[in-house]
Amino acid sequence: MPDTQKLSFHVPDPGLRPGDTPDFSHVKIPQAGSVRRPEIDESPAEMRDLAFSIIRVLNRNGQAVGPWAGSLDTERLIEGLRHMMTLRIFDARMMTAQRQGKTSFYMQHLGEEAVSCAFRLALEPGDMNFPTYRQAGLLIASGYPMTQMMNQIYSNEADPLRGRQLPILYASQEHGFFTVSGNLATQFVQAVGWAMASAISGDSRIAAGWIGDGSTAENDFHAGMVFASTYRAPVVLNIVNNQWAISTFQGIAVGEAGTLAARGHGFGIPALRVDGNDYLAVHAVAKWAVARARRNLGPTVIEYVTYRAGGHSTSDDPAAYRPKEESAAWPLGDPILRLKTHLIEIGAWSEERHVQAEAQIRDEVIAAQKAAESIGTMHSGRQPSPREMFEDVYAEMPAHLIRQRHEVGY
Amino acid sequence: MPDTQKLSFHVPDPGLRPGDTPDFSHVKIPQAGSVRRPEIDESPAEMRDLAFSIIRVLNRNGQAVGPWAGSLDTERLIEGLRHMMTLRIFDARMMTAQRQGKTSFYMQHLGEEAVSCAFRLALEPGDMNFPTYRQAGLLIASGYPMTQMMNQIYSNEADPLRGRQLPILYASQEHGFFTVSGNLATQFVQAVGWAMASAISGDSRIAAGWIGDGSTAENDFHAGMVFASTYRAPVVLNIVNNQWAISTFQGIAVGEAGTLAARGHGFGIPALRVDGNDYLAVHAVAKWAVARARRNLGPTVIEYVTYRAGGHSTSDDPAAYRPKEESAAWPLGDPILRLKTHLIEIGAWSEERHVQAEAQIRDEVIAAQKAAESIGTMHSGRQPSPREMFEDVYAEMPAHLIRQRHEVGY
Amino acid sequence: MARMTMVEAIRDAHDVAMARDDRVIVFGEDVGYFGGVFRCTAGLQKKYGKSRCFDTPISESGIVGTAIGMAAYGLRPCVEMQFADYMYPAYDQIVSEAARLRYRSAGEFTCPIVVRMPTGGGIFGGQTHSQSPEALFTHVAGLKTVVPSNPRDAKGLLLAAIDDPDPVIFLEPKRLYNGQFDGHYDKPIVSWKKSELSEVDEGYAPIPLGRAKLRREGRDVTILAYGTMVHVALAAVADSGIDGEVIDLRTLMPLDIDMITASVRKTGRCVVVHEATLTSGFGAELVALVQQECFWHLEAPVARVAGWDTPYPHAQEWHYFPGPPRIAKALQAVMEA
Amino acid sequence: MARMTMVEAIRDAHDVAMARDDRVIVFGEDVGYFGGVFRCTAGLQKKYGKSRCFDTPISESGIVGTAIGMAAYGLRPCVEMQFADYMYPAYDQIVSEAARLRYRSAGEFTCPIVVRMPTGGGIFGGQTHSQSPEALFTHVAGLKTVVPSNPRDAKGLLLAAIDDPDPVIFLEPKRLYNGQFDGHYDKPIVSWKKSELSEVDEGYAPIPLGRAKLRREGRDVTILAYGTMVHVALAAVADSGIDGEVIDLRTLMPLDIDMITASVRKTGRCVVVHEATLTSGFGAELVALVQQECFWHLEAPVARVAGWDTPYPHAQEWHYFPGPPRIAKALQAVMEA
Ligand SMILES: Cc1ncc(C[n+]2csc(CCOP(=O)(O)OP(=O)(O)O)c2C)c(N)n1
Ligand SMILES: Cc1ncc(C[n+]2csc(CCOP(=O)(O)OP(=O)(O)O)c2C)c(N)n1
Ligand SMILES: [Mg+2]
Ligand SMILES: [Mg+2]
Repeated sequence: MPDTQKLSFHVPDPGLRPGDTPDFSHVKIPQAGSVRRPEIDESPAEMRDLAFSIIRVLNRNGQAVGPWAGSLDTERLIEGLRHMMTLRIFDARMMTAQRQGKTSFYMQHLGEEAVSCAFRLALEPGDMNFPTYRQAGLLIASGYPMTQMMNQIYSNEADPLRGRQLPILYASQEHGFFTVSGNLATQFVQAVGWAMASAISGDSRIAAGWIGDGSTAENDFHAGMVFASTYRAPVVLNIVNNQWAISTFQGIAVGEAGTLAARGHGFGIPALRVDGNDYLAVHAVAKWAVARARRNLGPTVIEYVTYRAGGHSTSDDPAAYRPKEESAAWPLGDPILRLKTHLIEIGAWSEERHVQAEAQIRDEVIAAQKAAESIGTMHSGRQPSPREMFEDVYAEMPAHLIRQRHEVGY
Repeated sequence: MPDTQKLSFHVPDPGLRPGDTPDFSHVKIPQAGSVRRPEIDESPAEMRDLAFSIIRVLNRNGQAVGPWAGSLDTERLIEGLRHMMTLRIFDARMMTAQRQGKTSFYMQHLGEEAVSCAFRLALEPGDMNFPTYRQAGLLIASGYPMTQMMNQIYSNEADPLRGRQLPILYASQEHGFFTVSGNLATQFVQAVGWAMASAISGDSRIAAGWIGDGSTAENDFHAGMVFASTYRAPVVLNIVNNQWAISTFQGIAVGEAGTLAARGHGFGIPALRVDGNDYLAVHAVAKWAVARARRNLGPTVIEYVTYRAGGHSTSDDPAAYRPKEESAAWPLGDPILRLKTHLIEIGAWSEERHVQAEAQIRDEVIAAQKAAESIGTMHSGRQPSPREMFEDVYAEMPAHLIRQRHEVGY
Repeated sequence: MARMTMVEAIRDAHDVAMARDDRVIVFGEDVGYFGGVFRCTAGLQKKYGKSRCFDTPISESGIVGTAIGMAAYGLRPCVEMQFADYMYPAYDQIVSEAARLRYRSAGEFTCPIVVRMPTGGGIFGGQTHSQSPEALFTHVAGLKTVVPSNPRDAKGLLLAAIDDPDPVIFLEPKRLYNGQFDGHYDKPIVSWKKSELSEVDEGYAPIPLGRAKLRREGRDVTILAYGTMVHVALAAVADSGIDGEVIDLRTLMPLDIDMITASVRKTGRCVVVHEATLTSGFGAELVALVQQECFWHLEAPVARVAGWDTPYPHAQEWHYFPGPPRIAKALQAVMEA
Repeated sequence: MARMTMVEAIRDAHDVAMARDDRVIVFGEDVGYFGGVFRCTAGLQKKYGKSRCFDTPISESGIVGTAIGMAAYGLRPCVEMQFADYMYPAYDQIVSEAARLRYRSAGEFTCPIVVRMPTGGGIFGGQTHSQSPEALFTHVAGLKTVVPSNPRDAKGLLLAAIDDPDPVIFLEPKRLYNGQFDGHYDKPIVSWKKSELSEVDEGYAPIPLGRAKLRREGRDVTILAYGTMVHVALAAVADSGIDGEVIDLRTLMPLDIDMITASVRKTGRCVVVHEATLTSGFGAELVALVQQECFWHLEAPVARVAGWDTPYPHAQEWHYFPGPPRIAKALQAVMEA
């Protein structure tokens, strides 16, 4: 019998829009320390629960609690705090630089600093990240010179990418930072390929793939999962769920389906969900997954639950599509504040030292910026030669490109 | 500390190759009747178990048992048996016809007849299938004329597709059979789009997407899952796991990850696994999923566990990559034999009637074949005009195609 | 008659199409609530509801794939790729499916969809926000390819594209969205409202696909262009003082070969202009056709001015862009040949 | 020196490359245990192990995407698309990633991969086993595109492609895999072993990319062809009695424009031949270049003979295929112009 009921069309909706009062009561947040820590060789089928919870270490009082605590010593934590502070100040200055017309475009990490900064410390030299545009913390935390980053952002004469690439789409073989693509998700499966290559070569280096919540909808997310699963590639597959993809909330990518981490289950890949604003939790989970990969136990999916506190990019104003105060209402707090509180709580830090550190870092960033600007910015100073436009299309310039280069007069 | 252990590369392997003795002891087969039947509005999170088992109705003795039994009356079952027998005889004749040079290519359903034949009976007129090349049972079971199918296979003058399309890539709006693509997986997301359109239009018709085990690795599988999940589209997403994709066993697509059905979980889509060689089970599960879609409860994933008993196509010889006797060792048996046994068991059928039916169906198929061959085959008789080559590129033929057509002399 | 920017005209075309035909459905990334990153669909969700204008997951293949299914159902989806540079994941669905649905099913199923996408450079978007992939569509039988150069055409052609029974690729030069642009990037931006080309017919007024438009009569040389390059070509003509005849192709497939042929036979010279990379660009096809149809009238080789055969660079944008000086130089060369 | 079919020559090239360079890795759908549906990789898994030659999931994007990652690591992946018609899901990875890796990272990362794929018709494969998508690659800066026409070249060019520091698209005319074919489809198949072109140099003997090969000297007209069409063009020359000069381009990008120019300047006439659809095919680029470089030497418009602007049909295959009669007709027309 046909059921003659009419179908209706469902479109997920964040519910709250500009003017509404933000409300995150639907986000279930387990207590810090409450989620178990499996052995790294535990079978994926035995740890499905971890995709539906949130691993957290720092509690409200700034104490590190539970089985995931203790992956870093105090010195490293202070270092981590400085990385995050550096990234935030760097971002703020570059946002301003963009408004001043010194570059065409910028994307910041506001609220998400812990994810890339803490992850980086879990890697070894030689490991390779395949990042999106929102993981500059990987560079900061690995000591990549800020002036180089700014040279790239300004597309000036010293830009290591010779002015060819959009700002912030950095690349550094040495710092384990694969050339960032403007096309979403393509890097996710490339990371798997790199990891496969390492395994094929009997190497011990591993790879990390990165993707945003919105970008998990892209097809290459699937390709990455399939190949990682089939060949048990030594790769950590990072999903940064910052709740927003430009103007669309994560429900458009996730449906009302549970979690992005759970996508790992269909591939037999263990999947962990972690408080992305908890530096300690991010590091502990990353370390676990990295060890698993390095022990030849295969891929791990990690979903970082965080919040994009700023606009998508300098071209975006979130006031057009979400409540203004939503960012402040985000229940997982601010990663810098939380780590700072923890360090103070354990007596390793103080408000004064924080203020001092902030001033010092600001000076460092400003110095870097001055150095970069003394070379040039987008529209002033020394810029890369138009000749650069024709280089690196191929290893050797073919005749037709030489002719074209001559036409421009170089 | 870097763990200096060397990585090694893992490639899944079927283990058994030509010359080895087939062994399916790793395939866990639950008893018929043992898997529960949830309410159609049960929450997907509550029925994850169903993706890791196999729903079966017919037991070894040919009895229909358990909560999924009883979805069809005896008359319909006999009809179903005839559909499967028709498909098998049709296939056998076309395989021969291909060897005789009457067509360029053919793909058969040997061993998988239950899947498409039983599924079709769960649909209503107006519903739309987006099939692969291995669901001709959908046409047979909906009364599409066999002569038309053969005209298409022979690319003769009466070919409804005017000789343009590879054999067996049928298309029939009226019979709810979307034009089959040569490109794998593209139809999976199109099915979701059709279902979305039905919901947008306040219609009551639903769609069914089809895909093979190997093809689930394609990117558009993901696109289909994402859109079905986000918009809760009224669609049944069918995965036919016949263990092989040309020469690669299902482990290459699935990894050692559990089941293909479980891929639904990451999308909050309920996923059922069913004995694809059990006509009753296939129908019962299909009916459940169709009802769910029609009640606006959204998509369902169904994985049919079956076995490709023949070669991939007429261009393929499986003796090159799998043990010869593997097909006979397949533990879920033959769908026709199993339904026949059941019908005999319940006293609705007999060996004599079976032999009779077989003879009668063979006559029907032969008559259809004669009718088609009286028009023409691939290389003899009446063929479509070369003029047809230029039609239907666009609704209206543009000037440059008219010029090109004139050049051919038509 | 109202004066509109190109964005407004595109929005208006959507609005008119949706109002007159329930089957018209609009979707894409950020297209629903927000109204598109270039605002081309702003207001549509509010007016027509979430069932007819909605946001999608970031999956170009999913967008085009579902649109194809919807078209097969009987709807008329008009979808947006956020940038043409991001259409590649959908390329399989466009080429293997949309383009061949009618052909392979002998008309049992058809695919009346429109795939809109912003193209071209001029916004310092670098290699992934600047591409002009028209040649990747014109090579594919079964597709129509449209490139408007002004608000008036954008509206009329989009209406025709939505009505069209076949899949239409609708390329929108993003540099023209919010203002006129003639390639003199160092001059201040000129509002569309100052141009007659921003006078958009009210209501339903489609402009048929397949007809080019003469933008400037001239006797010396025919210039074939489309999109942004029409204006750049006009500027080059003005700058060079050469009496160029500028044809705005508007539709690349089907192509208005008659207007092209008549013009080149008259002028005896031809320069083809586009922003996409030179090699295997659509300009190659135009040259091939022109030399075939007008060989005995040609007094000089047909010249091409196009993007260099490199990815679109970021900082060197204006060295890459085939601006008025490069076109003027080519005009000169053709005149002197 | 051994006589080989094209399949054997390709297999041999793989073998030689894998033996001399550990970094060479071969994979694709059905490529491992079975050795490929056309058998081009048969025996490699057995010889080099599952880590260096393996089967993949059916995901063209995954195949090319992982190959890119492997190349960035330092390996030299040589992958197979089962048919060129199925490369579209990988097109984004090829165009947006492989082609631009070196450029966008200023050489920090490079992409020495080879993507092999069988192209062309002649096996009644219908619209999804017959395509020739070379123009979709030649338009993309950063890619090299190679099309061998015989076993000898197939081996040498594949070795060079694998060595190449940049991504190479390697198109294999499937109609030539197992025997010679000159377009006379009604004549019996001629074994490769009867042709000198099947004499393949032993061991490591790469043939540099970017050099065309003169297949037949002639005075009347230059014929530009590649892949299967080289042989069809030669047959057309024989059939027509016109003294055609046949150039086998071998590499479309970079193109041996010097040989082309010299020949056309000599003959004054040119016919361009390919199997892909006419409009925006690579032939358009060739015509554009020829008329640019040889305008004052041309005594007739450059003609194109190509596949019709339709999908590749199944039953009408030989009406679609640009066989010797159509080429001969074009030669005649060009001579009479
Ligand atoms: C293939 C492709 N499609 C669309 C875009 C445009 N785009 C750039 S960023 C973005 C949103 C990504 O959201 P998410 O993955 O959540 O990352 P986030 O920005 O939140 O870090 C979109 C749609 C693109 N860059 N590439
Ligand atoms: C995009 C694409 N890639 C590759 C192929 C070649 N191909 C045709 S069928 C097939 C195997 C499909 O296996 P599966 O999905 O398991 O379906 P089955 O044949 O078992 O029914 C392959 C690789 C194709 N048709 N399309
Ligand atoms: Mg996000
Ligand atoms: Mg299969």
